[in-house]
Amino acid sequence: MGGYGDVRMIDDNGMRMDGRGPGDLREIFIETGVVPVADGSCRMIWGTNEAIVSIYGPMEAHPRKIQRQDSAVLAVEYNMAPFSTTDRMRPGFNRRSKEISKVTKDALESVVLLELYPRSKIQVNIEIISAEAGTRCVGLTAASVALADAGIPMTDLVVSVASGKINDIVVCDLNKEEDNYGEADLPMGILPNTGELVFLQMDGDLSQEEFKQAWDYNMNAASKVHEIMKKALTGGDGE
Amino acid sequence: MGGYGDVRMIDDNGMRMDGRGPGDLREIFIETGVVPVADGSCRMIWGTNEAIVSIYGPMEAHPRKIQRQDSAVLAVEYNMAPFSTTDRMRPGFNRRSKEISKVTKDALESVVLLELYPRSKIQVNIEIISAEAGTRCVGLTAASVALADAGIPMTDLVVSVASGKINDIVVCDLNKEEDNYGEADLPMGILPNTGELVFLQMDGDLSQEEFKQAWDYNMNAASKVHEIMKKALTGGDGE
Amino acid sequence: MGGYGDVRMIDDNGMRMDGRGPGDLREIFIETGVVPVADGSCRMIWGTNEAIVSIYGPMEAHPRKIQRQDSAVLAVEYNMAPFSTTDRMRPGFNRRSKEISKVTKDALESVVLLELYPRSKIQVNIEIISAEAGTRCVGLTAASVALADAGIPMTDLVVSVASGKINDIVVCDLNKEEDNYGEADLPMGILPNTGELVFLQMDGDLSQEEFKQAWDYNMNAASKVHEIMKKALTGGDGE
Amino acid sequence: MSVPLVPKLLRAHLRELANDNKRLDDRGQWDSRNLEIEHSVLPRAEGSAKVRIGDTIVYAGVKFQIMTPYEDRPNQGGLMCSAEVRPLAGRKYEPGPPSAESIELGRVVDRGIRESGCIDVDSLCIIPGEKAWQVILDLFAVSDDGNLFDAFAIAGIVALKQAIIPGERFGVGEDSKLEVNGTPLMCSYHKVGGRFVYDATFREELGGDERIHITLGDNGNVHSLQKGLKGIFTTSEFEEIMGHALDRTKEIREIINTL
Amino acid sequence: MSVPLVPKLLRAHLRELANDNKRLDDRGQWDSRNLEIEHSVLPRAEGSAKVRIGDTIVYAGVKFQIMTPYEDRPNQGGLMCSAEVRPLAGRKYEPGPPSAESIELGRVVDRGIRESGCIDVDSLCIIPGEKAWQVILDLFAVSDDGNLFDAFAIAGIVALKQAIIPGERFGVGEDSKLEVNGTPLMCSYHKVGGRFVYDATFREELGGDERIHITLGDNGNVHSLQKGLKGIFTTSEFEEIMGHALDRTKEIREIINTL
Amino acid sequence: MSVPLVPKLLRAHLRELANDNKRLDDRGQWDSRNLEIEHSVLPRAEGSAKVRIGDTIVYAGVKFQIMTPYEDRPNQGGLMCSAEVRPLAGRKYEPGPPSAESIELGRVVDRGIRESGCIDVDSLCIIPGEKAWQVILDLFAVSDDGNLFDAFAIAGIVALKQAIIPGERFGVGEDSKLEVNGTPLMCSYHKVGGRFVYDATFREELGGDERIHITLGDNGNVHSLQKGLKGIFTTSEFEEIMGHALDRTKEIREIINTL
Repeated sequence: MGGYGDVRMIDDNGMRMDGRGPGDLREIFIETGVVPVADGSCRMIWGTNEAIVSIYGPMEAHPRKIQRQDSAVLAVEYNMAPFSTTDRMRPGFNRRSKEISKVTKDALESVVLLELYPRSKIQVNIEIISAEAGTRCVGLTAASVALADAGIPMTDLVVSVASGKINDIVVCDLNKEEDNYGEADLPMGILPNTGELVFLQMDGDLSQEEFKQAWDYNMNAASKVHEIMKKALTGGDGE
Repeated sequence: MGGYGDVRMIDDNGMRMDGRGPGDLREIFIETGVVPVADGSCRMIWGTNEAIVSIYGPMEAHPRKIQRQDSAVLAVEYNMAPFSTTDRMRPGFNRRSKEISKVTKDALESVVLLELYPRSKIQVNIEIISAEAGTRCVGLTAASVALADAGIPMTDLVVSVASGKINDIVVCDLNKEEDNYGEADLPMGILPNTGELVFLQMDGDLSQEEFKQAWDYNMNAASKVHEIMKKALTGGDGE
Repeated sequence: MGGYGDVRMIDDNGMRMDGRGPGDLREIFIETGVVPVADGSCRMIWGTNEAIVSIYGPMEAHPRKIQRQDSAVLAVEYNMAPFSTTDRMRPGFNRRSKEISKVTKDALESVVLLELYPRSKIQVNIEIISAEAGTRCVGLTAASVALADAGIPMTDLVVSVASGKINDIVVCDLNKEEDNYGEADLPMGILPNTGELVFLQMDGDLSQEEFKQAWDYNMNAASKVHEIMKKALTGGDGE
Repeated sequence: MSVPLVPKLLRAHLRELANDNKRLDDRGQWDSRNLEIEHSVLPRAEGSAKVRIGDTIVYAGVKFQIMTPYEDRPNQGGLMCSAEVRPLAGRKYEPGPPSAESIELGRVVDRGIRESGCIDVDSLCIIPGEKAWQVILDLFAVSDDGNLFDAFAIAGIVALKQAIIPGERFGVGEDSKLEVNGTPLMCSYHKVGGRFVYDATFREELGGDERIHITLGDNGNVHSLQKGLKGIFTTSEFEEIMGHALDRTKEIREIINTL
Repeated sequence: MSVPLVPKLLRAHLRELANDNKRLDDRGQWDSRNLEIEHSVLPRAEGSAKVRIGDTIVYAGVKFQIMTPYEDRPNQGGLMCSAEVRPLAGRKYEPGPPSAESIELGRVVDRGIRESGCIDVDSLCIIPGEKAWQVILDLFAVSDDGNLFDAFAIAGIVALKQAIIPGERFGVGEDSKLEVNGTPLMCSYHKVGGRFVYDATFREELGGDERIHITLGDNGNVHSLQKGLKGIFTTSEFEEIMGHALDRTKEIREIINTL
Repeated sequence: MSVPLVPKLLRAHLRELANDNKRLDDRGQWDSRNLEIEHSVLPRAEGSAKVRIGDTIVYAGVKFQIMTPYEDRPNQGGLMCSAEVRPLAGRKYEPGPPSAESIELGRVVDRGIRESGCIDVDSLCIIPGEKAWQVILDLFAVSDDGNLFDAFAIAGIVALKQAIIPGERFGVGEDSKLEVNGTPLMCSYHKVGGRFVYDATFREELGGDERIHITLGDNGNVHSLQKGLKGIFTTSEFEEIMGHALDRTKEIREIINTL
């Protein structure tokens, strides 16, 4: 969180530099079946973010010691491609990617019916091809679409959106420039049918009131993203 | 071994800068049971050294391929905490720690009755929280106390002490400043009941006569440390 | 490939700086049995290159998961000793060595009768003790001699030689100085009894005509090297 | 009291207890274990603390290094926070590269402190563009009986508040106190037997579901959140937790401020 | 068509097909699958391309960094080529350090481009001995249905030919086009059922033997060769392959030059 | 003679032999195997040696690099000693990161040479605070039939004594001989069948207990000791070993000094 309060990112009418209102989302496009050799896949464009997700499985889990007798194991790899960022991202071990892989796995395990596939493994690969702000939300949302595309039973899809704060004003779905001057970031993973949560992170500085506003923006935005996800899964490409 | 002979660390009466005579030890304090979740543990303060040791086991050794059919395996991890030294010690792989872990394991395996626990594992974790000179001696001595605290049968405790040379004079138990100007270091691991050895290292420059003097200092010092160890194990804290 | 065309490496009579003609090889010496503890071994000197190869096996392959039910596995380690090069070669992981290990393994697997030894492993260790140009050829050739020395059945030996281009002239078996100014390198692995290939690499710039010339030089040179190999395996040292 | 060791039975046992609104150690849902805080305990560290919560024991140590400021921030020093959970602290920890769990642990504690802005990185500059202080906070677990997150967060901020910048040793001026503006504190909640509890023990963690970590600043502002592990929760569950965290961080802050 | 999954049966099946001069997907021995090339597809890369050959899909992205020239080559920048095949692209790929297979893949594609001399490293010098551009070509697999080598080689040269040196962003002059002199291209051949075929699918690779990779320049010159995997081949087999590669690289080069 | 391969039987067999004061290869308790020393054997090294003790064969090679002296020692160069035991030397060695055994091996040989002070690091300074020579001694095992420690120690000091500092190649003056003051030498003893023997073979190591390594200087001063592996020994056992080492290092030193 940079927090340089002297750059004006929102005008007097509450409009943002890219023309969005405080609660508006960037443009979103979803496409399934983009990795022909996978059991399920999804490509999601969200602003200038682009993620590709492939699913392999359920398949035999090996080596044996990772098998669970009463459920499948879910493995999640979140990674940013070297050309996804302005300065090249060096391949290899990265603590941030490791943490995002883990919390994404924690979120997806909360909805996938793992107990249907004892001793097997479901592999979820999230690759960020182009990064703006909010790649973890794009990755998690796209992963739940890809799992649905692979026909893996889930209690619900997961919609992940983030809100934040710039110039002391709470807004939804920060783009890259807003994020550079942003003062907080609250990404959430929401089950659209119940409003329950499976994913939550936050950093920065939010008063309790600002926090509630950001929470509400996310809840509202989740419904909109959910519509696009359903469209992508049931017919033409979502947009 | 620095070997800068021009700094006087011992006065004309054979007294050292911290007031000790040539054969005297620094102050020692031992406490057991300091890691509540472990099967045995020990905290040892020796001068400004401080080590904490925890023991886990005997427990099932896994993976299976490390099991021995006719005895337990002993695993030893010696490590210096990042804040244990004047310049921060970077965490991670370190050849010195690896070697000390190995020779400590070699020493402890010589006294622990491993054959009583086939197919199991005893884990010994030595953490140096604060380092002066002589951390390997503190670690090995504290480890044998912690093993006793865990009720692991041994033929004897191991007392580890070092003597060295400064200003061409052999002295026992070098402190940090002495070590900086020291010309030799002879750490030994002694079984107090028999005077036998299970650990021996040395580097620097000692004539055969100096070497015998250092050896004798260590043998004498071992008895004194042994008393403190016994006290810590059989009642009040040792000191 | 350096490609500095302004240094003259070949005189007007087609003679090279070390006195060789375009198709001539450097001096070669082969000796077997140089690693007494191994099941087979070979030392090969080729110009200023020197390689030592040891063979262990066929022996039980472990861990079990690397075993193949219907054949042996062949493991190849190609490595350059730290003192083998003008600037010291740092030990440890190295992409070039990894690739050469792999293509050498691919070549040897093509001739070793692996199916005779199900579930077992044959370990081939190639160490370059002194490096001039062409270490991968020396390593592969020496490895096939060492396998024969170990009594491992093969359909044929493998002879590996390279030709290249300097000052726009195609020549056989570049030495180090020629290689520094060389414009291409074509190493091949040839079965001397049939003229078939099991190994092929090339980099640089060769016209189709130059390429054919280099290919032919290698084929001719292979027969000469083969004679030395046979001598080393059937009696006195080859030279 | 005999506690089942098999996770499945442990889970069932914890659910039964929860139905009677009980916990394994007879605490109430929102009660903390005994909390002890000591400072200046590590002779080689420039600031240090030891925190004990029940049978969970941790150290924090602060060290300083000289760094070259990043090109785009020539007037700033840095803060680095590293958490190591080594085999010392429990039989489940193994040596080797950090697990995903311990990476998460370190990063969540780091964010809570960093994002509160309590360390003013501008104040760490020595010569703009050339030299600045890097503050390194090392968190070290001695005994893990659950809730390492809160123990680390408390030990970390206490160690920082005690820290002396070793100007003399590095030949850049006199020793001086590290400026720390505020006392960010974390409260962690685990879902055990179907409902969230505060300050879970190791066994409650073992037989529980998701956990939520909240870091709040002096004025109750939110600086860091994290949900970990498999599990689903509702907005109202979260609001209840947040309410408790607002109270509890105040209590702990008072203890720290009177050390 | 049902294809056996067990490698041994698959090998036998492929041999039968080969005896009838057929392939799994009814292509002829020297036919390519459908080839699609797009460029400028990655918003954050300074040059990029996407290549699809049948169900094999890859990206290539070019990034630039400022490097200090090597002491013995003060007037030269550098070219680095890196190939990652991550779990995304197929169920056989695992995360972790690169396998021998992916190291070979990256190095073979790298050598084809490097040895052709199409990137003039002297032109990358900014200040002799002090600053030069390093061109980094990252090859990235999305879906591996065989013949990643050719897909990477095509995507790589197309991305380079589109690349803009970001002088402004690095404060060293204006943006400018990266000079690329020539279009080196690779053709790969796998021995399947006893004879070489062009552009093998994943299943043909699985049930096949050795492979040969040939990189040719604009004038038909050879820049790189590689034989991989267990297998024996003859000079005349190689000559037949080389003949095909001379024709096919011309065809692909024409497609690229009219993009 | 048939030697049991199972460690337990081998141990029993070695004990029986020891009771008759015999060894597997009919040597006496304090006898060495045949020792051969060659120097200047590695064309690319600035100093080198090959040592053969029975069927144990090793090389040592010396290389030089230019280093920046450490801030607190501006007038000193450095000595680095690295021991690699790669799969070449025996079926028990595996590629990959160094094992605890080979780390110990390298460090013990290193300490013997370093602590004797035979390399005067002050003499390696080129420009105080800026440039100094780093001497790198690489120890390399070809065949391990036991007692690599002594073989490495002998090869190491012989290679150093032959080494030429390559001033010309690095553009810092003329080539010159590396100054080496003294010939530190190691003797190693293994407890086999209950008593210590000198220069154990691989099989004696396999069926034996602890080992002790002693490095002595020209005047009989002790420079390095190490006890390795599980086992207990007495002061009088050690004194007997030390007595032998004093004699044996003198013998080997004479051989080296007449090379």
